[in-house]
Amino acid sequence: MNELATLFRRELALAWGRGGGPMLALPFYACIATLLPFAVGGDHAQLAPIATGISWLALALTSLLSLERLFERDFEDGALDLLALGAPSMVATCFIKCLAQWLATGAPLAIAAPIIALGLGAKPELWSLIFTSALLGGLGFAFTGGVGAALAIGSRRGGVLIAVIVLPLFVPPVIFGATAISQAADGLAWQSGFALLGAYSLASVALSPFAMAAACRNALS
Amino acid sequence: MNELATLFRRELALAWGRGGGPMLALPFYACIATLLPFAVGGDHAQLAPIATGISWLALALTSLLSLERLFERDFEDGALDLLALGAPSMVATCFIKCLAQWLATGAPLAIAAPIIALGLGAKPELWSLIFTSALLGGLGFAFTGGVGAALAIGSRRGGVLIAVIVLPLFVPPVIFGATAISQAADGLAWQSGFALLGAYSLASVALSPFAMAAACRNALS
Amino acid sequence: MITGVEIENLALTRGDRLLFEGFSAQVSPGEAATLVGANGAGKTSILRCVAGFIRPHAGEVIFAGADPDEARGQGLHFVGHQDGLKSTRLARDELNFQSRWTGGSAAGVERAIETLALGPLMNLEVRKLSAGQRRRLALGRLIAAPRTLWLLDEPMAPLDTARRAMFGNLMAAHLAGGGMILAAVHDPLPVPARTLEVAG
Amino acid sequence: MITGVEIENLALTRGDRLLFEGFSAQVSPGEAATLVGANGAGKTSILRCVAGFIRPHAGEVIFAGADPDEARGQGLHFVGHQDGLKSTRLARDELNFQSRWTGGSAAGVERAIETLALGPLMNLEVRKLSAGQRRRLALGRLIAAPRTLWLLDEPMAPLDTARRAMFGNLMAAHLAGGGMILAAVHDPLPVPARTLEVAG
Amino acid sequence: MFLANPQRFMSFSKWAAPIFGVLAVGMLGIGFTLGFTVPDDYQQGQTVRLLFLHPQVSFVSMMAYAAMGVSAFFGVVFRHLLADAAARAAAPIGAGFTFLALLTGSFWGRPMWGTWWEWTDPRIMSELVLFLFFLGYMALLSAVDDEAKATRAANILAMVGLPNLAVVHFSVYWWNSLHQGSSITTTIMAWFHSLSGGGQADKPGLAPIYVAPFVLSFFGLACLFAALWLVRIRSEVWRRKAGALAVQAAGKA
Ligand code: HEM
Ligand SMILES: Nc1ncnc2c1ncn2[C@@H]1O[C@H](COP(=O)(O)OP(=O)(O)OP(=O)(O)O)[C@@H](O)[C@H]1O
Ligand SMILES: Nc1ncnc2c1ncn2[C@@H]1O[C@H](COP(=O)(O)OP(=O)(O)OP(=O)(O)O)[C@@H](O)[C@H]1O
Ligand SMILES: [Mg+2]
Ligand SMILES: [Mg+2]
Repeated sequence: MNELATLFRRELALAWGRGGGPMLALPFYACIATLLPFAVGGDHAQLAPIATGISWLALALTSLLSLERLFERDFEDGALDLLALGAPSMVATCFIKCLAQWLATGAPLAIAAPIIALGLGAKPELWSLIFTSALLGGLGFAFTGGVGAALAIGSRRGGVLIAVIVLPLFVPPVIFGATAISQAADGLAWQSGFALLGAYSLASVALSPFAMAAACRNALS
Repeated sequence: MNELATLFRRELALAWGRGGGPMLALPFYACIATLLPFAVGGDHAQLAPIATGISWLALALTSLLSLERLFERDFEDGALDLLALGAPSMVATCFIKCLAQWLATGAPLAIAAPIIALGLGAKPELWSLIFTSALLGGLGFAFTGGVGAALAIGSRRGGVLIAVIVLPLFVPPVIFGATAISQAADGLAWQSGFALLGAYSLASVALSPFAMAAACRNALS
Repeated sequence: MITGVEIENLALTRGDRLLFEGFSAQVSPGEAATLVGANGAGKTSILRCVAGFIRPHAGEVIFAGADPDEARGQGLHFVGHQDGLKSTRLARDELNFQSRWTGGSAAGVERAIETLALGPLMNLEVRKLSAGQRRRLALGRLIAAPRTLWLLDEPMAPLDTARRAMFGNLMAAHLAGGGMILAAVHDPLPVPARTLEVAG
Repeated sequence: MITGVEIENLALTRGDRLLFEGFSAQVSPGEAATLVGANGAGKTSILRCVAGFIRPHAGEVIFAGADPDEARGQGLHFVGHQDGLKSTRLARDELNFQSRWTGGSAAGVERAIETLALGPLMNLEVRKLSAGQRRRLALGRLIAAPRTLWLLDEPMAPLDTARRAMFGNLMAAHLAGGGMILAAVHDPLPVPARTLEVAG
Repeated sequence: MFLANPQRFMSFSKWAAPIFGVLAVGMLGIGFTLGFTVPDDYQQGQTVRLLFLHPQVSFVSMMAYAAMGVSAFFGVVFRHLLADAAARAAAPIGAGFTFLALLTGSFWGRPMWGTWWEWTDPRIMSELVLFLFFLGYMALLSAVDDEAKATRAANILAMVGLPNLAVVHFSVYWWNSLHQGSSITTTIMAWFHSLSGGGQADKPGLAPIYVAPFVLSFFGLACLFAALWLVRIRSEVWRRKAGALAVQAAGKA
């Protein structure tokens, strides 16, 4: 337990260190959300209905980007060897890494999500739903994303390969979350979409550490 | 000259090698373009008018992702030391690297761009304009993106930092390209947007190698 | 607690190629053994196999006094070429993490700083350390977190003469306390050690 | 063509800290010099300064017979800890690239393969090479692309005994042909060399 | 350059910074008081007050970027430490002014154009790009861990962004834009003209009672920027000195 707490602190420090973590993820998130209207042409009537969808997609993409270094770095500099030789099991280690990743980038992004959605023209009363689903979705993104990151270890193609592995895994939470929010925006029942999102995220928290641990051990051999 | 040709071949091989290059960039591009309708709700009436804009944004984001390893890898494994000790100047070296990057990922993406735009519901007769502007825009993305990649060397924050640096540089080509295409879609004159895109890309080809070379030398010191 | 390592009739393959077969060796408490052999013979591979990263093609590695998982999670240190240090963190933070992760205490970390004379490096970022300084930092966890079996891959190469002598003393002390050392080397260790030929 | 290196009164700083000052040295054709000193003294930094990566804080590095840019672009080889090899590419491709980039010909590459006995490695991916095999591959460009000044950072540490002798012969041949060597080492080189103390 | 010498700069800025500060407070005080007491415009109503804030803040944001970019240029080309410090110092202040420009602009846009924000307007866009450059500069500065390297890298980025300044300024002429084309400089020229006895400003653009607060708040904000900038350069210089001393001491220990 003591070891896992040490690891957790270190992972947080690595993510936040030197102006990183949210300090970079947030502007990136803001930038994606900003570029989109340029590309689309910025007609407000067109933009408002898709605002939450876009902020949601931007969230997924940003999670993806920050994920890249979750395992690859540790593999390259030998830290993964060290992690494999600690008392805690590899499964616990992977779990902690993803949890720290979520806390360091997912949570700040969740705070930003409602702000950005409002900026793109979403309805103000949706903010709490946008926030909670971003928080919950971020958990799912961090853990399923971690699987991609672990599988891509040693591939030397990082970002893009992870993206390709992970995007199919991101499809369900993106749909569930977007549905919940758009249902709520239309005054319909959002609970089922939200429940599905929660179920997906929790299931990924429970299952993906095993996949990650196996992928890491495979990369080391 | 001979040296630069060798470098060019090597960069292409590195980009294509191990199932990389377009083989990964293309699916990623396709995935972004696919996820968006889910996020937005998939209503075709909403989607069609913004289709080209989205395919254009996806192109910018994909260029961004593939950029990440352009210099960072070479810095970490010492290849940048070696590149600095060749007979060609660092400016020429950086130029060749970006050119290879464009050929390996920008060009295939340009081929995919019209297909994806059509898939999202753009007008078929636009394909040649979408293709040429993606090709030209990709050139600008590769070179301005290279500046971001070179400046971020040694930062240990890779992707996200590059994105933050590069996004202001990507805003003009995204706007010019999107304007040209949407003007054409509305039957208006697209030439001025397209000309601006071309001017921007060519200017970045001419100027950014100097910034990259300075950034690389700075990283080595 | 590991009370002995026995490598029995080991055969290793890397990427479909058989490196060697029938390699047997034994390390008992208080003993050091060095793996020597040509480049590419398989010294590093043997160390990684003992550490549990590579599965033997044939034969096995048996730890006396501990089951393999326990031995690997609590009984051995592996210091390879890659030292697992994060270049952007402070040397102090990295030493702390590596030591605690492998079971060391705060007192152990202090002891490591003292014994390896790491004090002046502690407030530097890792990437600013020279090759020998990095290695010295990586060796820190051997002292901070007492584990019985040390697996070392060319541990002394980047150290200067004074530091080699210093590390020699540390190895001698480890052996005197019943520890075991298995090291891959090209130059002999400064402690008495059995030589194991790896013929690749 | 470099016909001599003169380091005059050099002072280097790393991250606001003065490493040393007043370091002077000279290497003439046919001569080898080794930089020795404690870990962190600044040996690697001196090599990187001669190679043009680090700007001197004071003093200068003068190449006889070539202006600095020409010397660095065509007259010297630098082989550091980082070998610049791409782990996913074939050894053959990397040797080819490194050699041609530094001015070597196809015949030169063949010569390097022969002299360093690299033949059996050529069709392996670089990441599959052992530490010594990698180093041997990195040293290949010294042979393939003839340049006058060799800057070597602990070149022999990962090599086995036989390969050390082999590389010793190569260095002797390079010196005999009027070449120059400046190397940072902890163990003496197998060729006669002037020793330069770096007191950090 | 007189100020290129750090010692001379320090002794100069010791006096100059407070003087600029006092000037800023004075001119802004008078300018804003005048601005608040002028009668409402018959078209714009209350929002005319933004006339004394938005154009000035926007122009100073560009000045700040120019200051950063030019300092960066001297830092990169001549490796001048003071120029490095000046560039670093300008960034957060400039980002602040740019943010204010965007903010006041969109507050003004609501009543004037009927929208907070217009994606296709070139000046708004290029001003946003200016803001992104400031952010990128600061992100780069904090993400690369060697300070000297970080500064140099960020300075290269600042130079890359310089052409954007021209776009901000001339965008209203190059593209058709919602945004006002009349320039701060013409107003100021007209004002000087009127001071030197010309009486009526010959341009019909700005009603005469608006001119004085318009110009005063501009110079006030410019002095405010100068004062903040000098103070921050001074603290950068001190910080560097302290850091160098600490490292030197650690090296000896
Ligand atoms: C978010 C929206 C806006 C942005 C980003 C913005 C940006 C700028 C910038 C950068 C300048 C300085 C240009 C220069 O001196 O070269 C400026 C000046 C000015 N702006 Fe805005 N502006 C915005 C909205 C508005 C609105 C709504 C109005 C009023 C209708 C307005 C009126 C002016 C005027 C009168 C000037 C001074 C004229 C000049 O120097 O060109 N702006 N603005
Ligand atoms: N991942 C891998 N896939 C295939 N072959 C590999 C792999 N890793 C190592 N090898 C091969 O296995 C052999 C043994 O490598 P190893 O690193 O164990 O050698 P070593 O004895 O430590 O050599 P050195 O003295 O050079 O360090 C080498 O010939 C190498 O080419
Ligand atoms: N980027 C940097 N920033 C600050 N200090 C640095 C940096 N790089 C190296 N140093 C410091 O400079 C000193 C000299 O480093 P250098 O690598 O030249 O030593 P060395 O003589 O090669 O040592 P070794 O024998 O361990 O290889 C070290 O004390 C190191 O901490
Ligand atoms: Mg080995
Ligand atoms: Mg060294």
